[in-house]
Amino acid sequence: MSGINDFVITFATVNGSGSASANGIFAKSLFRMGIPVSPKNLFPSNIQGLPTWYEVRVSEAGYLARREGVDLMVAMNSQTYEQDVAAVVPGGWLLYDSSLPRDFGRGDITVLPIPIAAICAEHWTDTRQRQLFKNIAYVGALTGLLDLDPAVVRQVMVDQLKGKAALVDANMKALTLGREYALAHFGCPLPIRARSAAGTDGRIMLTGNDAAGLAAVYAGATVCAWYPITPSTSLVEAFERHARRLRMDPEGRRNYGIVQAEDELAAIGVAIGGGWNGARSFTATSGPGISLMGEFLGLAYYAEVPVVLFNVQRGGPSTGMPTRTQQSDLLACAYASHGDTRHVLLFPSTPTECFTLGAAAFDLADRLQTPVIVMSDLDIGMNEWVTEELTWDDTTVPDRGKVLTAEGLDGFRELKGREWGRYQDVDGDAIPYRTLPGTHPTKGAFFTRGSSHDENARYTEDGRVHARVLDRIRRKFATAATIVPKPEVTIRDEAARTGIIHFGSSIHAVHEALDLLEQEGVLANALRIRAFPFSDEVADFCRAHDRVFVVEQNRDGQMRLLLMGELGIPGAKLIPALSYDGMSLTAAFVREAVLAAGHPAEAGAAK
Amino acid sequence: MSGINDFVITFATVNGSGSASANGIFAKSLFRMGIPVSPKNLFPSNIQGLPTWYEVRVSEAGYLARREGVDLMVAMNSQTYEQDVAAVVPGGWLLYDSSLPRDFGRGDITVLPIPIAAICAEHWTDTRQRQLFKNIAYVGALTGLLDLDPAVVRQVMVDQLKGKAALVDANMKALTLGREYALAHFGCPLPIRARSAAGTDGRIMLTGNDAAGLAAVYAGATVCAWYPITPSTSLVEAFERHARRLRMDPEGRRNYGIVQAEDELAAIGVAIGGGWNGARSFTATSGPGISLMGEFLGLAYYAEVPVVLFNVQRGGPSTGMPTRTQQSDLLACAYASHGDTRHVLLFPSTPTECFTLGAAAFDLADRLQTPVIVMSDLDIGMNEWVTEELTWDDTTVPDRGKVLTAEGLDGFRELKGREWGRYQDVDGDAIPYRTLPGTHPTKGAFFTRGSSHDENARYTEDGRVHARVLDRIRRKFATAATIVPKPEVTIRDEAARTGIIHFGSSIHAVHEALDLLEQEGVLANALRIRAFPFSDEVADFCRAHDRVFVVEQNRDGQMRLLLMGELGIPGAKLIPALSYDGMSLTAAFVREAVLAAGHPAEAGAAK
Amino acid sequence: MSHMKKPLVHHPALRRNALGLTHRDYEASMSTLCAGCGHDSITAAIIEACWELDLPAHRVAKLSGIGCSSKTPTYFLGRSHGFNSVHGRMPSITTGANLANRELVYVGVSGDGDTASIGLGQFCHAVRRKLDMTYIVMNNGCYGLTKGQFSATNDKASPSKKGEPNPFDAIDLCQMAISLGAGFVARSFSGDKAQLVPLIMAAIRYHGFAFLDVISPCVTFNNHPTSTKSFDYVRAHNAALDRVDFIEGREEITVAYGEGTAVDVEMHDGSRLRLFKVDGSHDPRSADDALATIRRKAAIGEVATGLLYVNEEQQDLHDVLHSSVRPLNAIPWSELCPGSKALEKINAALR
Amino acid sequence: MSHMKKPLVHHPALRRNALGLTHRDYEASMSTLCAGCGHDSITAAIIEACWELDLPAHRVAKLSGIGCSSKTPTYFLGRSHGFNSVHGRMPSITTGANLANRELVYVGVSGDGDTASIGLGQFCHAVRRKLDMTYIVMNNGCYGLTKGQFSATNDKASPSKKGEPNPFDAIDLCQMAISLGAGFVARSFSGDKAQLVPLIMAAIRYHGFAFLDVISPCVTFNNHPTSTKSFDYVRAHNAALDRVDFIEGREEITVAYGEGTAVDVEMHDGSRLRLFKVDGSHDPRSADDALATIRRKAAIGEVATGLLYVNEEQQDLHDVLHSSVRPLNAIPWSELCPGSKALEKINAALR
Ligand SMILES: Cc1ncc(C[n+]2csc(CCOP(=O)(O)OP(=O)(O)O)c2C)c(N)n1
Ligand SMILES: Cc1ncc(C[n+]2csc(CCOP(=O)(O)OP(=O)(O)O)c2C)c(N)n1
Ligand code: SF4
Ligand code: SF4
Ligand SMILES: [Mg+2]
Ligand SMILES: [Mg+2]
Repeated sequence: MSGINDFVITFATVNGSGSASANGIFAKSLFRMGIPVSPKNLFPSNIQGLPTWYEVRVSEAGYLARREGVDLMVAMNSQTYEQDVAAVVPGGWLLYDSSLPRDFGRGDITVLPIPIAAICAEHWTDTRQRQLFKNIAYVGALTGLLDLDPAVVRQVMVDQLKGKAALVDANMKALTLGREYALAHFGCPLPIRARSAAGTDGRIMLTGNDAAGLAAVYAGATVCAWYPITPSTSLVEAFERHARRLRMDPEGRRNYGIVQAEDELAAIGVAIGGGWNGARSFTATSGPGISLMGEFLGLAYYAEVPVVLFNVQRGGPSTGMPTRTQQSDLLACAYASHGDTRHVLLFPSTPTECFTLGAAAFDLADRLQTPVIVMSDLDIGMNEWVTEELTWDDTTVPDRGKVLTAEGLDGFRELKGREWGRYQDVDGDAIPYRTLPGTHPTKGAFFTRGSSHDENARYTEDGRVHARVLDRIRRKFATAATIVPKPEVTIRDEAARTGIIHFGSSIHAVHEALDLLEQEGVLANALRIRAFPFSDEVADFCRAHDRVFVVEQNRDGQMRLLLMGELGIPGAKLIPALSYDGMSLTAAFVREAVLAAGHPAEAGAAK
Repeated sequence: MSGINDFVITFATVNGSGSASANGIFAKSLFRMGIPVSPKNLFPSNIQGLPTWYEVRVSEAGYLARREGVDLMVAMNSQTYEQDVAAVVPGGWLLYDSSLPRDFGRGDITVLPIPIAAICAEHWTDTRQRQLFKNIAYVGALTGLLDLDPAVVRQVMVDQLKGKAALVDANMKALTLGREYALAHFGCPLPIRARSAAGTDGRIMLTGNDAAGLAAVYAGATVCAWYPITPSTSLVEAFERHARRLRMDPEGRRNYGIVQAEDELAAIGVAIGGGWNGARSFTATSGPGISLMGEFLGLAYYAEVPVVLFNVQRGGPSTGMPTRTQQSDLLACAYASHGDTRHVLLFPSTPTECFTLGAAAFDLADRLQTPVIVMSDLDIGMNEWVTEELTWDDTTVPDRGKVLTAEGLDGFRELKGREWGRYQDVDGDAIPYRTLPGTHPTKGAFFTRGSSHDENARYTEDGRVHARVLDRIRRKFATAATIVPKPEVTIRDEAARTGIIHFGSSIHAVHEALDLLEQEGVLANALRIRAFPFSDEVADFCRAHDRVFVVEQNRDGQMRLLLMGELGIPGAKLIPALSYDGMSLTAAFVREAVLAAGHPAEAGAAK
Repeated sequence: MSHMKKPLVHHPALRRNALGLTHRDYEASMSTLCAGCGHDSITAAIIEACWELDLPAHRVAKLSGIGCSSKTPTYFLGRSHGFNSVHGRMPSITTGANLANRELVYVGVSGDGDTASIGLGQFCHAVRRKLDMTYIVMNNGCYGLTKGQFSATNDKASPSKKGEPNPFDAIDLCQMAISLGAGFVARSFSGDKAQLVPLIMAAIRYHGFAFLDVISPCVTFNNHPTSTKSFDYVRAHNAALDRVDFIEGREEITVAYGEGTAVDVEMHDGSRLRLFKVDGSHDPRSADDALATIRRKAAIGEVATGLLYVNEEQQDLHDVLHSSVRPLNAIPWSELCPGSKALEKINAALR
Repeated sequence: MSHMKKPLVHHPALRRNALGLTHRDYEASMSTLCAGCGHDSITAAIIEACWELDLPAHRVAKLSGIGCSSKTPTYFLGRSHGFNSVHGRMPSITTGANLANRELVYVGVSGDGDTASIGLGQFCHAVRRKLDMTYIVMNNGCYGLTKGQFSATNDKASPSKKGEPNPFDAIDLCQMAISLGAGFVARSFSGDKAQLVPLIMAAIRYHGFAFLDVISPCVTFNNHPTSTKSFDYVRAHNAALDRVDFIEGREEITVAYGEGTAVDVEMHDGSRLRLFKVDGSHDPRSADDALATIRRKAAIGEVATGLLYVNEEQQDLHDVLHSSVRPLNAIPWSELCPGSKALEKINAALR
């Protein structure tokens, strides 16, 4: 399968050694050559000195999912030689620093020894420089081995170094050293190599967290509170970075406020306070933070306060695998908090969708007056993806939902034929009208509380009234199902009896798998869930197929459970396909799952 | 339906006015006369001055569920006259303090005016006494009106006042004043009245919280941490009260430790710390406390630490109705915490079962090395119930599960043919062996963590190893399903196609409803769920019936969702019957639900 | 029965303030607390203070946690928006509300359980953030609403109603607030309205974090004479550092600090809190002094009340964050959304 | 690369203590922290202290929260049970563990983020409960593991690596611990092993809550010279109150307090911490003194280190609760379960 513009290369390094930027240059160069790439960082949960891998799949066909089997291993970490050598496919290549020569004992692969340390020691004296330029040197070697366009690589470097001439020259020197060595000692280029293509037009390279932070800026969020946690930290950092450039007022003051809270309970509390007071507010967290926000999410649900929460999912349970990806917070988020609660969830699948759904989340929260949770994950959030460029329609006006101005309050009776009451269902959509503090000297004041209240926000202990209010909120979620983003349906064959339901970062593996299956003569349709509560299309899709595979990156088949529990779909029809080792999903896994349909192990996995 | 030993009497009073003990005397007297009673306190969420109702259903047939329609209203609270009068059934009676006479404008009921305040003012000068004896006086009147045995009432009083002669006399005086007045002015006894019976042999009167606190004492719990919250507070207070009497060591020191924590996060943390260190540990909470414990529950699940949590459910969501009952924390508890987690739940239905299941919870937690949550509710926990007396088999030894002693560690290799490792599945039941700090100078030490670890508790970032450990824990829950208490199945008719699934405090309403339905010619079978994960009998029962009503005291049909999601049962077959106004369930509600089968409103309620 | 009573507000209900409003206009639902509860007196003092300050009620937001004390916002300022949040989390809700609109007056009410137990972390961090708010703790040394368990502010050895001594040291929220950098820290007593009202007025006018620890006996669970939080005990051991008087506007100060027995503390809007020194030694401008005074009095079983500490030029959270002088919830869309041009630049940089 | 290094323990690995154990026996997995991280030096000091005290490792339980600092229990006492719990919650886990078995030695390790932010409430209440444990905060003024954000102990104005000044006041955990009634409060520096080791030894031997705030530079994110938590800064501004020396056993005390420059502080087991006064003014037995000293030094930009405060006869939680002198996890079943007779009595009372 491997060949020109179609291979996997992995860089095995040590974190804190500065290899990240060199690896980035490599991937960006391929992108600039018009070749779709999907780089993934496999980093440890510490700061310095542990093994790190940077996996790059190159696919002119545009397959961005992870693919197993390394064609070329750049083995720069002696600690992990053993497993790194083992990962190379037969017929593959292994590039290593032969300053300390060694025999890897695999006759079925080609070893490419380069005395990188020695070369750098020769040309640089400063130890830090020696270390850093080692990274650039192996990139240089790759430009030769894989036939990368040196001009492109140079430009990428120039951009990355913001043109600092001296630095660029030093880097180019290192690059050239590596390149020359490769050209001189190996048969360049290798059969797996790059060739300029047109596969990235209209695309950019971006992480989901960067896109989501930007979404908050574009959606007009002004209040943000957070508590640092991997992998959501960079989302708030992105918001701050962009807001600093794009949100300064004439006097150089900030049109936003960010608070690094003391913990997640406070972070969501600040966001809810901001939402209550009429600012678009959000927080972002992962794993444990979700568990800590439960009580407050229940308050916002029941007191009907808009707030947006970005959940960049990581490997659970508990502290789990903070630097690995999963989709395992579905139940924790859909039903967060005690009592009868449910929450609106959005499932972006790409950075571009982190931007569009991220922005949509603020409208939905305001319209529905409830928390909206954007369910991203580490894979989307922290990896750089080749993704459609971001677009914005300047005619967009934010839908702040039913918020009454002073005039609105004065005219309410006139217009609606009845007095305003905070929790009245005036329009039959079960969505009430809210007011903000400070709006009107005599009208519209009310008391927000998490304790039982009537339609006028007055405290009550009359259970029938409480039940009536809960019923309206339940109806509000029926309304939600009609306005949340609809699923994306892919019909390969109107007559196909097999369907695949998936969501979030599984998109690439599933769509590639549809091709693989087609090659096996299996035609399947697919539906990508984009929101909870489910719009009708989801049930229709299940009805329309005899067997529906539910592809998830968790152990317990949480989406399958939601489909059964919320839509009443018989379990027999929903076949779980579950991957939860923290590595992003491969098309091969999906393909096998479908071909091995109903395999007990997997069926068991949903029990 | 009402008549001798079969009626409902309600006391409408004001909290903090001392009526509680008088009302208690009334109920206890009926119990002592051998008549099953089910008193319920409807109290406000404040401390003094708001309306309170004490509802007593008297039923020689032994129906303990709430019944609507008040036969006799003791209206002692002028604030609530209006609704109290309205609550009386046509042909019923209303007793009130006629010191301030008033016309209630209902020709269809009999008003029984007694100038209680005046009478007390006549005989007592101290205002507090006047207030207190008013309560005893109306009880006195009832002894006449309902033909209660004065000797029995006197004895109840003596017991309650611990025989303090002076007090008893004063109370007897008030009692007699009320009784005489009634006998003199009304046609006593009324058609609804008491008659000595044999309906309470082998029964006691007890609250579920008292029973659960006692269970913790009998199960050998030594570490308890809690944070006050209605309605779970009295559970811990009961544990402390009983432990103080039953758990003193020779030197007068306590064989237990209770910490009033600073919040629920700390409370569950202390309990987990105690469980980790080999003490049977527990905490108790309600509503918001459950939400706050999520992160720690996930840790205990994944690090496999035994701990018991009593959840005395109240009306949600959020602060909700702290003094009303619901069964609405099922999803919050079954799937507490982010990531793939699930927890063992037990569902007691009576105080006696709070004792048996409460004690069983500690064995299960130790055997399964995981949190066990006892799902009680305000109705069971805080109301006094006529319930089977408590029994204990003195041959009982606690099953501490797989805990290795120093000898056990030394002999492990010998015995099991392999080295010990904290998370190894040695016996094929997916339950590993644990060790306690301080056990052995050189063997058995390990590092407990919520981050990903291998079978020897070593930190790992290898996702396959993490997945392997998660798979074992999943299998452990399959084991759990085989050792948790089995459901209680009631077969009215082998051939019946209608089944009713219920749990917890719904037991009384459901069993009474089975009788009511039988009278209508509808034969239905019932299954009472006692634990989650579900044992096979639950799926069998669903299979064996065409339509299964799922009776729950929550809005969203949470148990129905678990049945669909965990067992894959088609939604169409499971008909929700949902009551969530915070009032305990009535047989009439269940009867109507079944007769109105599939009524859209209710079906809707599960969406 | 308390439901017959309204919070006791001693005044001819007819008097009108500059806005033409009477005290009634600053009241709200009837209290459902126990008759005689200290909290009701504090409610009355808040009403009095707001009336005196001529506050437009709709420009005030009142927030609280959970507890009898946290219920009181239902009993004052019926024309203000209120937020009865969750237990111990009022500080974070108020932080968000304040970020969204810096122009409103924020009055937060909490209890000793709400603040010193479950909410201790949020309290401490709200202090650190110099949130511009008035934070009032109605301190009764117990958990009233859950029937009287000891709270973390109950003094060591001070017994429960049943006579059991409290085995743990008390947390002094004032000492904590001062060492964490609160700008305005005062302690008072629900029974001393003459001291309490001007302190509340000054706290509301203070720009920054103003903390008021008000001892407020729980008549139902913690008012037995042996309790150090009982009316009798506090009356007997109340060591007022000064008589206080709140002065609106900027008129000439007659007595300057040092000269005599009066200290004038200036609020950011020019109004002043005038302190007539009772205990001359203590300078409320010095945190070290304040801490020393509190500890010295406590050591002899006395409760120092009055203005304990003030930092006359504290920055608030918005100053620190350099956020817009306009309310963030009112910035026009055109200034919030950068639009497609900016986005095109961003795309370009990502190619 | 740090993975090549072990925690630096300066000693001939062969020396054996009374138990015949070498330092190696008190070590554990190799550190995965950054080369040069202050935390590794504290790890080494803990190993040294436990070795010196001849502690049987299996009688020690080591607990922590989450953070680089909280990882260190993986690097010491490999023969002890450890519990790396969740972020900020080590105090509650330790409370439960201690309740279950009062006979073990409990060493809790935390970070400044773990303790002063998310864990502040649990820390304060563990202090109040006088938990018998040694609580060590490895204080680097930042969140190391999440890449260097300011923590609540970072000094105001002390800048980030990028040069942004910290706008918020720092929380001084030592002041807090003292005013909350901690029994043993010391501050030290990861770079001053001579001071740190005896303090840890004394803390472990102390009966009650012993708190150690150890400044421990984060070489990766907060060690720039302008940072007040950097090696350079701390070395330059470290105001050691006394040279400390830990003395086992009960041998005759030569110098008594007052007489001269040495103070002996006695631990419950008779061992002593001998303080050779550098700054004569400060009496560690007085909380008021301790607070004043800390604040006085801080005011002039110095960091007071050494034993700041000690209460020589503190009760611990078990004393307060009157719990059995035996470990609660080892009480025989016969004493735990009252049996059927007692139950029959209970039934009788409920009829
Ligand atoms: C998370 C949570 N835990 C516990 C409770 C129960 N609860 C309600 S009020 C209260 C304590 C109130 O004490 P305090 O703040 O001192 O107020 P007071 O009633 O004394 O005025 C508690 C524990 C709750 N509502 N929420
Ligand atoms: C509930 C929760 N929130 C956030 C995190 C992410 N997190 C891990 S360590 C850490 C801060 C650690 O700082 P500190 O305690 O000072 O330790 P250091 O790394 O500086 O030694 C945070 C926020 C987490 N693990 N859990
Ligand atoms: S219980 Fe105490 S605090 Fe609560 S209202 Fe009554 S007196 Fe006030
Ligand atoms: S990041 Fe800082 S605290 Fe963490 S290991 Fe590295 S130096 Fe130490
Ligand atoms: Mg209180
Ligand atoms: Mg730190």
